Amino acid sequence: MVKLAEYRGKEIFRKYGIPLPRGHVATSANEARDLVAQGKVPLPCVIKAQVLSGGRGKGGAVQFAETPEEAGSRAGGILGQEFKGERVRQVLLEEKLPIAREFYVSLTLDRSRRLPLLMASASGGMEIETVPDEKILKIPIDPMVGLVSYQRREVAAALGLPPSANPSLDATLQALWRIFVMEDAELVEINPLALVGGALVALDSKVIIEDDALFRHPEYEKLTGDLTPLEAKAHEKGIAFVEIGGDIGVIANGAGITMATLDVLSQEGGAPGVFLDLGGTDDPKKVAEAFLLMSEAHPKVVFINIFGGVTRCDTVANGLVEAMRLAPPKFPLVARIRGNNEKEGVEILRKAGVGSFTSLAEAARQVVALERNGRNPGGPAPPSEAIPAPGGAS
Amino acid sequence: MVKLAEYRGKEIFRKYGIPLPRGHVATSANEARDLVAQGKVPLPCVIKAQVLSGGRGKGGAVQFAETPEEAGSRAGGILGQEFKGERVRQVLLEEKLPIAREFYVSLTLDRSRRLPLLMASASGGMEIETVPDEKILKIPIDPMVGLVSYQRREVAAALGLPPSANPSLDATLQALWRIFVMEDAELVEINPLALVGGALVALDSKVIIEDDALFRHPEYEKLTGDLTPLEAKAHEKGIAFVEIGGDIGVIANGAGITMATLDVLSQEGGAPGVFLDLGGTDDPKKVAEAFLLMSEAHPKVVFINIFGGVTRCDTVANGLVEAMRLAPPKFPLVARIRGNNEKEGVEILRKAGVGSFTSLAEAARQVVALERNGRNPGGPAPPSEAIPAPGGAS
Amino acid sequence: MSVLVGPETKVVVQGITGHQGTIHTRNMKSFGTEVVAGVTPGKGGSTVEGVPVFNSVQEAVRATGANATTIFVPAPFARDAFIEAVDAGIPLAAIITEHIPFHDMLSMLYYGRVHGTRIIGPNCPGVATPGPAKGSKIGIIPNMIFRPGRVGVISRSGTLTYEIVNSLSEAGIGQSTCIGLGGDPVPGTTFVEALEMFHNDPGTDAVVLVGEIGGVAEEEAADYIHSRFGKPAVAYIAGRSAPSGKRMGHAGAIISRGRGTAESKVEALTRAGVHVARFPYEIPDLVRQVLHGG
Amino acid sequence: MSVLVGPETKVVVQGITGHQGTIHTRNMKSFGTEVVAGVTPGKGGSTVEGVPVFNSVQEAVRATGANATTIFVPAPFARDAFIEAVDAGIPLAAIITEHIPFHDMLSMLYYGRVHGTRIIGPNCPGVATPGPAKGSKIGIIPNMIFRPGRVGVISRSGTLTYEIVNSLSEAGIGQSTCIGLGGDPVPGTTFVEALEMFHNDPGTDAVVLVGEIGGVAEEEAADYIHSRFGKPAVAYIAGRSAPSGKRMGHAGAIISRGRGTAESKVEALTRAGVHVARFPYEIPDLVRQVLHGG
Repeated sequence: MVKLAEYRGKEIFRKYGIPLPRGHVATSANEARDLVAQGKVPLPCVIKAQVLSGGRGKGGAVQFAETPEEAGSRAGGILGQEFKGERVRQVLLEEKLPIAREFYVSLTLDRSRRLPLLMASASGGMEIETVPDEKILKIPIDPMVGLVSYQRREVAAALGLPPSANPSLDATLQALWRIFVMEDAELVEINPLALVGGALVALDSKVIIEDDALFRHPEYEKLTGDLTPLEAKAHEKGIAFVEIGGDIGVIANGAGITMATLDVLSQEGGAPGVFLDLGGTDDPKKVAEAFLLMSEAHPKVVFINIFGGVTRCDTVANGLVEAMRLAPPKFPLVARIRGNNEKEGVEILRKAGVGSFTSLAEAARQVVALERNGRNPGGPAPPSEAIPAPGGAS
Repeated sequence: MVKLAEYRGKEIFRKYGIPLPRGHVATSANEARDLVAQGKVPLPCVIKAQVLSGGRGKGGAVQFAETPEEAGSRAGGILGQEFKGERVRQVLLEEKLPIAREFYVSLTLDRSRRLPLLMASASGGMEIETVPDEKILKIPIDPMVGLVSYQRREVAAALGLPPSANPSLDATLQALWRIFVMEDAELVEINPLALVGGALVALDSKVIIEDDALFRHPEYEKLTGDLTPLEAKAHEKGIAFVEIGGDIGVIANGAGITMATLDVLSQEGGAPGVFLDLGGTDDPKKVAEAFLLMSEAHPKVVFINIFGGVTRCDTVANGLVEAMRLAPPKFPLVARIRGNNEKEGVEILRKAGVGSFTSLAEAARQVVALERNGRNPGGPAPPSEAIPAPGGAS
Repeated sequence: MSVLVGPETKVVVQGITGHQGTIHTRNMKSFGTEVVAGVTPGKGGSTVEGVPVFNSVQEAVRATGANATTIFVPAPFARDAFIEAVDAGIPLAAIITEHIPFHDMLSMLYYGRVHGTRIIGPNCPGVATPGPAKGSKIGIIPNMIFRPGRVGVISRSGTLTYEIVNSLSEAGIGQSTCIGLGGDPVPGTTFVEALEMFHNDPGTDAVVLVGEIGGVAEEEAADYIHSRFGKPAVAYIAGRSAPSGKRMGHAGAIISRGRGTAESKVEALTRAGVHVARFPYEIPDLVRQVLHGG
Repeated sequence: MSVLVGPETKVVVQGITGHQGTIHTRNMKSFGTEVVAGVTPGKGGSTVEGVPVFNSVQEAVRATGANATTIFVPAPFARDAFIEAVDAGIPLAAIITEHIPFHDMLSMLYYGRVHGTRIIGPNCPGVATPGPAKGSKIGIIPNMIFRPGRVGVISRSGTLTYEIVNSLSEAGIGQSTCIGLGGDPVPGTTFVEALEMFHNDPGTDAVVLVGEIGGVAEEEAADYIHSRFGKPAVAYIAGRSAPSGKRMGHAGAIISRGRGTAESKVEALTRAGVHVARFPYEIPDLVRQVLHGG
């Protein structure tokens, strides 16, 4: 998902006509001071760290200034700092407006109804997750027709807006809808949407663009900020990789089978730590790459649980054998390779000294036993010896 | 309907990304010469009168030039001339391109299917009305979904386009669709759409915006060019008025009743000449205005045929009486006022010395008889005497 | 019996506080129509002609069980008003408003189809079912022209329909239901759809079609009548002597490229076995003939 | 008996000349499926795996009478490929393609509904009905896992479904039809819709639901089962021990705000009388129990 920083979201807001406070981005204290001194940002002003995490207000990432010098020093105090692990490279300076009230509005996808959902609340300025459900107006929107006037009137009523602000609300909601559709957004949120002198102004922006639609929007780049270094490396190679801290590495194919493997290992008392989802690959090289990535996570034991549908077992087996040849693994390996070309795959692994289980429960028990061995000071046994021949399949 | 001149349609084309020849508009010979001399319009160039009527090529309204001087003199020769009754105030100068082939594409409304209709033909460059139906590809388009790729491929096949031109065609058709929707067009036509060096270029434009959607498009003004002076005057006052040349003036309400009146009068041997459709007015002033407009057309006899539904007969009667007071008519008047508040309306007319028929056929016969009298050298009889008491109503 | 509206119809009037909305609320009520609610945003809580006014159609439907709407709101807001009615679950909408952009109508047509709401109009006089005791009407067709009976009327025209219905009534021929389709380029209901309703209505013995030049709706009606319509039909086409290419008041009445001419319509209908009147006042006699073989 | 696909199903493959299209055409054919046509624009006239290739779906339908499609075309072109299939009159589409923008899916869903074309997927393995003689399949579910029988399978997962169907077959429990819904945020067919099909299928005695964390589709399925479903059901929910907030491969597997958790799904299903397996390999026994009271 592509989550845009506040100022980038506001650039989109401006393009679609949503009223904003006057403001500019600065990347240095001097620049911040000059912007204010030159009158490009009116005083008093707000200085906001341009980071993607929420809770900036409490975290000191939002400051105020009354003079150009103060704006410069406050900006300097924020820039370069880390906020929830993210380095602050830009600040947004904006005029501080006399706010009468703060509202919440957003558009997102309602998966249950399979329709866009407009949400609005008179309780603006706080995380919407903390607002009680009955204080949030939710209106499903027909994607082919968009927002219509009675829905906008419902929002006005829910917000308790003065009638003078209605044209402003109508324009804002229509812009929100156009952004949602035209920019392929997963979420467009204005929180707070402030009432300032009878009209509405967007004080913050939250815009998330859908990954799958990026082919239509080359101007947005995919976000990898939340990932661990290894996850980011996997991400670059197009491999789904998740680290959660545990001993067992799991290589599976598909989200469902990955989760089911995790469920079984946990039930058997294991501590899965790394998941690597091969998806529907047909490419032995990709399997080898995945295996080498897994090695870098230093698991105590690795469980390969593959059911071949699109993926062929022999492809996976060839990739594994190739990877083991390039970098002999320092951990024991348990395999369960079933499905498409199962016989061929099992045979390839067998020739490379790796046995394959048929039963998931048995395989999982073996993995957990090896994990416990791995915790012993004796260190991991070599794979060819550590892996017993699988029990008889039915 | 708002029919845009070629250069205005092309401004829209440019905005939506349809490739055009390089060109500029000029309003004088000097300006035309300078545009070419300064290289803003490459040579050789085409000079086209910006008038709304078709058939410019045959009519001398399209010329060519090889030098700036020639461009200036050709432009000067066209500017200020009349073309099919329309004064030429602008010419469009455009580079003359090496055209390989000429196609036709358009989007319009298919009233029968109640869907937008994409039309395309390999026989470009001539009026589409003259192209045989089997040489025109017609594709109905879902208005909620728009053009999709297989439809664009069908067009490419029908035009026999080289594959290299496909991206150009796709972009052009998508732009055509966006113009149709975003600009509320009744018609968007490119004829000819020329193949020039493997890509498509729009050599002409025809864009008609729907009158009823003008509230969304204040940039377009309503066209009154085709109207007679009286029609234009009526148009300004919001009265539908049609002059076709004949003796009888008809004031009716609604298109259907107007046409039916015409049908009956023609059948009885009359020559209706002016129609004035009051529509659903409730305003006696508008009725009076309409009547005065009718007087200006100098009919030999006027037939007022009203069936009051939304319109009330007493409103119409009051308006008529007021108009007759302001400007006593120089023609006999036959009335048939029925429906809503009929009794009151008939009574008001009766008091003003105008009788009212119940039967349409009888009224029409009386109108035609008076038309024939009016042709006699004796001149029109005064209305109060000319109009007999109506026959008994059923 | 009747189609579309009847004693069970409970009408909401959108735009009730406007001039036309108020007048026609009164007229609908005096026709016998159950006008149960009006809607004008911001005017909720007031009453018009004794009818309670609500801020939204949904409120009106919840409070009154309205199951049909008559839309009088101005053209720029008509699309949204219709969608509001659909979202409130109303299955039938007569849209009186004229000058609605056809692009708006295309999306209204889609929305009505997906959600099962039938549109009559726009730019139409609506639908009326006269009753021996009380009638039911959505729209603006004048009350006094009707007589209850067994002839269905379908028309693209407004005032001409009144004229014709009136002449039927004066000739003693009553009507089951009269449907005014409106003359816009994209009508919510076509001749064919209206004919299907009368085909299925045991209370209708014959149908009168009032068409006009322009478009091909009458030709399509002829095809339907020929292949599937099981009742006698009489038609009148206005504009036989209309000047070619001149607009006669609305877009439906323009002839282009030889299609949609009076000749082609008359010929298609005649071939389908429809009795086509040359003049509106011939209609009562023709109806009498098809009903009684007279 | 079965749902969605069977011996009468004639399949067209959109994107047949691509790598996956070719492989799975072969697989579908060897399952017994009547793959009658392929479509790749510009490749018309060739054959793939003995199947004639056409330039458009309409040509393919006209030539072969195809009544189902399997769509392998890349995400940016999938929406248009689907609309082409709908316009060609195809009533059933399995969309295998992953990474289709949900905004595209919203309009595809509309288009399918208006024109009566059911979507399975996107990002799904498709639908398979094993047969004693020959089976029928649209999509990519592996052939060798099936055994004909009377248990319906509905799943949001891909490979896990194969695993589970395989375990059913190994335990001697055959399947009527297996439907892979796909894990995308906007699926063309939901659990509830698939359950309705099995509810009406005389060839299905019980149903296995394979769900996963995220979304509320399983909770809605529970409501439906509780109120209307007339057959025994067994379920498995993957992700009980998944780390909160971490994506497990696709958008369907993210937990947000305490809704869509494994707990809420298991609880809802259990309350609806569904037997919920803790692990996939418990499913065959549970199915045996609900079928035979064992």
